[in-house]
Amino acid sequence: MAFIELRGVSKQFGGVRALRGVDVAFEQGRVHALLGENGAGKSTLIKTLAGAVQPDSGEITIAGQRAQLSPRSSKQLGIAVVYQEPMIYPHLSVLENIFMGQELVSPGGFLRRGEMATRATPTLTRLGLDPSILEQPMGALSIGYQQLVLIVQALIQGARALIFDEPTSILSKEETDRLLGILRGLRESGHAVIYITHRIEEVYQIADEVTVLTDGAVVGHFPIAEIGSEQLLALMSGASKRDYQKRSSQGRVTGAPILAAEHLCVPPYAQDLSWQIYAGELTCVYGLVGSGRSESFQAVFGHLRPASGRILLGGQPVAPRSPAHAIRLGIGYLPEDRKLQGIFADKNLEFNQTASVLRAFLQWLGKLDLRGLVRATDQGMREYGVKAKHPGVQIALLSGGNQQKILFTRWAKSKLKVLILDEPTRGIDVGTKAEIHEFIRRLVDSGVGVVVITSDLEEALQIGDRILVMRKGRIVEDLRGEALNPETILSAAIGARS
Amino acid sequence: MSRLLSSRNALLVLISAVIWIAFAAVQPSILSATSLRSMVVLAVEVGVIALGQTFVIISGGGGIDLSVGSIFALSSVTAGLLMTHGVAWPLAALTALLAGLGMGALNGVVIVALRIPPLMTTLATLFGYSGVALILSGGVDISGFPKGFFAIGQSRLLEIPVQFLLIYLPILLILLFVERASYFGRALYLSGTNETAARLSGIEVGKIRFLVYALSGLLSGVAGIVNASRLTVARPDAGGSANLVSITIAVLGGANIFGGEGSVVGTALASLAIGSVTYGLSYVNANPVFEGGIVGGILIFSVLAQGLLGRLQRARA
Amino acid sequence: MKSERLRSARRSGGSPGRRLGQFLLSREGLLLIFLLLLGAAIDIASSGSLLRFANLNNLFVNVAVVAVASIGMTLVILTAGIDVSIGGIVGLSSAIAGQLLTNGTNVLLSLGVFLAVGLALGLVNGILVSYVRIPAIITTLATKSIFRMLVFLTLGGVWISSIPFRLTNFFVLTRIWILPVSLVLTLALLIAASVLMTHTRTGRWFYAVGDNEEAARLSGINVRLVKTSGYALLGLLTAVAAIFSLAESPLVQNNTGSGFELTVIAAVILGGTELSGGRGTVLGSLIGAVIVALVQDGVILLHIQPFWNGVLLGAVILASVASSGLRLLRQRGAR
Amino acid sequence: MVGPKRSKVHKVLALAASLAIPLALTASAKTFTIAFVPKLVGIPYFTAMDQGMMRAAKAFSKGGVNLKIIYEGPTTASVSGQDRFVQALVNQGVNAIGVSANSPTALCPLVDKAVKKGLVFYSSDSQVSCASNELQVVQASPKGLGYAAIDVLAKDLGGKGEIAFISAGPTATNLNQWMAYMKQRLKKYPGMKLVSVQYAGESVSQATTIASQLISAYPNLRGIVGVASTIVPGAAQAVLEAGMKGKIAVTGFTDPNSIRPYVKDGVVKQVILWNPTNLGYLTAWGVLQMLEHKAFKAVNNVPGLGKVQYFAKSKELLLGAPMVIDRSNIDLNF
Repeated sequence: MAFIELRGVSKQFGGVRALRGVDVAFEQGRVHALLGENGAGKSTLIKTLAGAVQPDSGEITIAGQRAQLSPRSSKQLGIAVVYQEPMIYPHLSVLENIFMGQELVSPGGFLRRGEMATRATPTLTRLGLDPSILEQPMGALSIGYQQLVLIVQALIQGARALIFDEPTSILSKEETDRLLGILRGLRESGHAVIYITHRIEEVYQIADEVTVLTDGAVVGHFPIAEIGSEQLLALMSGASKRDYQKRSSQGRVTGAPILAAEHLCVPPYAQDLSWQIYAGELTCVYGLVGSGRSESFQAVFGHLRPASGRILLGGQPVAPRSPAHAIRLGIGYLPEDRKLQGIFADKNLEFNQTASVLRAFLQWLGKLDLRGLVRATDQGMREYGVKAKHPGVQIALLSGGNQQKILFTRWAKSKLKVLILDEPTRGIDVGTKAEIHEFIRRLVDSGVGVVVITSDLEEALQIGDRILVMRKGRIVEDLRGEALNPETILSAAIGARS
Repeated sequence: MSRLLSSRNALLVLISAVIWIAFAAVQPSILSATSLRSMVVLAVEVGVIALGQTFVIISGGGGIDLSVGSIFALSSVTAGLLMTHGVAWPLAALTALLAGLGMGALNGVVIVALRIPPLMTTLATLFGYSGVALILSGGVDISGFPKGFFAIGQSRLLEIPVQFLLIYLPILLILLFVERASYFGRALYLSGTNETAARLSGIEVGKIRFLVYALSGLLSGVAGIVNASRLTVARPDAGGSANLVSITIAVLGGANIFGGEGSVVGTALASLAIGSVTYGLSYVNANPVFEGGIVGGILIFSVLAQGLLGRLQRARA
Repeated sequence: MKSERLRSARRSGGSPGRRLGQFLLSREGLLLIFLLLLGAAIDIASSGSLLRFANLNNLFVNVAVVAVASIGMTLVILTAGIDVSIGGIVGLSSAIAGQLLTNGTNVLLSLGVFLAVGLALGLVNGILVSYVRIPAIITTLATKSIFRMLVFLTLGGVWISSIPFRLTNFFVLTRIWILPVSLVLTLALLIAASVLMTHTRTGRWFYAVGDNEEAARLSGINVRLVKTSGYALLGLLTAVAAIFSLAESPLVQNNTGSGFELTVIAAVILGGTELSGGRGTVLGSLIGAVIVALVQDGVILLHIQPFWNGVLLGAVILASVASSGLRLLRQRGAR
Repeated sequence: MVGPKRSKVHKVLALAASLAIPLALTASAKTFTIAFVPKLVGIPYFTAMDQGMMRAAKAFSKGGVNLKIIYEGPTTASVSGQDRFVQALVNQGVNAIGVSANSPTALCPLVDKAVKKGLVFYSSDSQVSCASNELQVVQASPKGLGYAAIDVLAKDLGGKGEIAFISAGPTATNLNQWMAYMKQRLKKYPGMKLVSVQYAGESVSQATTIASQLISAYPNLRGIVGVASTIVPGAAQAVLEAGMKGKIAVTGFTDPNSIRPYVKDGVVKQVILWNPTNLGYLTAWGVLQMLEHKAFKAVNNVPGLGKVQYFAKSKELLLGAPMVIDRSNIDLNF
């Protein structure tokens, strides 16, 4: 019998259906991979299991019992989640992090640190960690180690099912290998391991079975031996017949690069980067989370300060001091985290869409052309098909896709030389995604130098004229046209020798 | 759809009306032009400070200015000392304004450049500025100002107190313009709503915040000068409760303590409401000790109401 | 790079000598050094007045008053809160319990009422902040003036003056070695709190809530309860401070306790507790309390105009917060 | 509403009064409302003054006169706060309004306004120094008080030793005035040396702290004068705590309620004050005379109080010589 079983689980956020009647079962002693693109519903599924999100309909059974999950009961039932960005207490020690909420105490409520340490040591050693780590502040550890500490925590707290949310995306090769070894060990000891990833190659390395999610629905469930990687890719992208190799290498450009980096260092994220971006060509930057792709371009945008190297804009060296300065120079950047870095949630569409172009509407004494702003917003909304009644609507009331369109419009209307789009289609529905791809293409054709940063390989292959692959803060591949193929790119990105 | 008459502002007008009616029931004679004038005169000073406080709170990042009362006192002491040393009063007033501006700017620099939380910074300068005011004045009243200076706080134009007509109203209108129609206002709201998004949209959040604290200092200086002119003395201990009252007014007027929300019109109406309560209480000879408690109660109530209004709006949408 | 971080962190510990060195370079250590220098400077400049008995005893009681409340304030600030109403709590608990004391009610009973009032007022703050969810600064600004109003109403224009001398005799004039009972009690409470904060489950919850509230909630910690109990304990300890203060100057006025919050917050911030929560120790706050008391003492001993009190205190707070702000800046790197 | 018409009438009346025509006899039964705004409410001293005024209201509400007292003021001794109460009361239209002023000049514009409106404006306890102020009720001459404090201390110390003054706020006009006379009187006692003047605000605990520190800072300190009612008990407490009872003399201006335990204990031998209840009583009587347009004589016989001097030049009504409070009369309740 499966340890965890979901039947017909659905969840809707605002207008977005994050989960649509999901049926899936997770067994003990198995590694079950959940595969899907960003926004396919994986993280909602995890949150549901962790009790952080309550499903609208459907039922969940744990060990044969129907369960109403809350963060507490989920933990008590033996479910533990290791998030990609570990949830930690940075100022507290590793020992305290491991036992938080489950402390061993003597009758007076006093912590029995010695006993806790003794209790933790075997598990630590099992995962190859030195027990001396226990006294260190959690914040001093690297993320890879923090993840391991959280696995220790889960095991000590008696977890029977461990969910891993894209754990390897920010790990080095060695760390990844070590983690995969640990997962195998967990399987041997009879734990249910749920492994969320969008890396197909890892699925083959570790999983016993795989479930593919697309747009919130399960589109396939297979024992790993019964499915090939191309089929998986096809299922993930929701279209089975896309042929990346045939992509026309249109937009080949000649002439001087519009934006270039020379030996750019942005410690600790990126080292010695050199690249050129051409107008009229869509450059995708592909890399895993933590490869330094976002940070290196944030340096170009003046949000981070490079330690050394040069940035050339239209052949002239520039040193953006701040985003404001970069925008004045003609560089734009659409950030990756829409909610935290992009939208002004309780403000209306006009505020949101015009935030970066306000200066263009200045009249006298700092006065803004208010009517002009509304008109521009209205026009932008029509041009990019934003589904909302009028510019006075609060942006938080829009779907994620429409919010993203507003943000896209914010930059598309800014009259820039270079626009950097960081994960422009993360977490939005397929239809809007296609629309945004279309808009990006239009922008490229209008002569703007466009960079799309993505961790979605299909997206890169689908829209990129050229793909720069980053790994661990360096450019490892620079491919165009015929050379674009998934295997090369993927192996370059994860550092596999193929 | 005019934002001028939002439901909150209408509520504030209603509250003020109810307050006056209630007081009139106790003491009918309160309904007179003289009373209204007195109330306005008394409300103007803290009202001006509250306008600055509102912008500070809107700017976000834990924005709060506890030092307004001390800036108020030090500015008036500055003006007073200059005048008693023979400086012409317009020059003295101007210098005092610059002093207020400078003190606010110092707050701004510390908050923006050294990244010390506003609460801590302005707590420290609250001590600091009032200490300097005490040192400069030797702790005593400064008085004996030239006659012309008293025009600021004591004269009337068209039967309307000058400090309302020629100081408060113009400031209110300018700030209303800034808030609704200027680049600065737009950038202010954006900075307060989502600091990172604003920065990434090319808004210089640091500059905006710096200016907001400088403005708060300037307006506290204005209030200090009006006060010195009205009372004919400059005192180092003036403005003691200005921080509490100005924050109460701003929050009551709709400023969200987490930034991004608030309006000068709301603040002006809230000044009216608070001014009515305090004036009315003294007029009907109520036990004066209720005043502080009532202001505190209104503060808690207004935050609760804000949360409720927000929830209602969201529910309606 | 990552393993390097791990290794560098592992380097801590080591021989006792090195540990001492590390302590001296920690915030508490630096503060202690600063404290000693400040004390020495004041003593020398005032030609030995600092260490004279009468002054020392007064200084000790003042330290006790500030330090005992700063224990509670540390708890509150650790959970990323703040309480500016404690001056009102001092006033109201003194006003209510003071009347019992002058009426000849049993002293122990009156002291019990003292503590009960403090606890109740702290609870009010805690509930408003964590359950009703009004931001701490707003809540306590409001309750500060409400408590003060209640002080006026309780006293009704009369001061409470005939506080039994037994209070002074016990808390101020009775000494254990050279320390007045109030300070001994404070130190005992401080040690207890320190043990509680570092060695018990409940103590670590305060750190956890301030360090990562979301994670704490997910760990099954009752975040609201932890926060509320912080304010409640602060209320209780503020009442203790009020008792010491009443023993030192046995008169209750309408303005009793006003401004106390600023002194205590200054002490806690000086002691290295961060306003953003999750970091700080009660030991640090004790040192902060001593520094604050010393600054105030020094102003008088050195015959500086008392107006400088505020300026100096403001400057000390700013310098101290600036130093931790700069440290944060360095940690964050170039940004 | 109290309009200009009535103020004209009032002026006529005032003129008539100055011509010593007893017009008041023709007035019918009349209610006089007298408002008093103290420096701050909630302290025993002003509460006692209020009680004195109430006592006078009771005593003089007869023969067609009904006297009503309004007592309200700010909760801290702030100028703006006081200004607000005076303004509201003037608008409200009381018959007479007076203050114990937080600043000698700040209220002048309001005094003018009140007098123009036909109200009687007076000050009591702490004076308003504007030309239009119509009556100053003085508790004791600053000179008398200042001299008395030093004389009491000199007697205690045998005329020699280091002494210190602790005052409340450095902004308090009357306290500063008393201190000036205290310093003047010190010249008579060359053996006594003033070593420090400190300010402790309105708080007893601050006074204790400051006195303790003074005691440490000046090992030869023999005497402390507390210049405000909160300071003396604070200083006494400090002396007690320092174990210097009998070695350091404490005196100053304070009321029996505040200092009682210390006088009974012997830390404090004598303090100086006047009777604030009587001051309130006299204030109400004086204002009533003005409202009834009765002129003051140089020496007036106040029913229930005795002989009281009036100085026409300074418009001052003087309560009398300072009162020395010691063990014999410490049980007075104010």
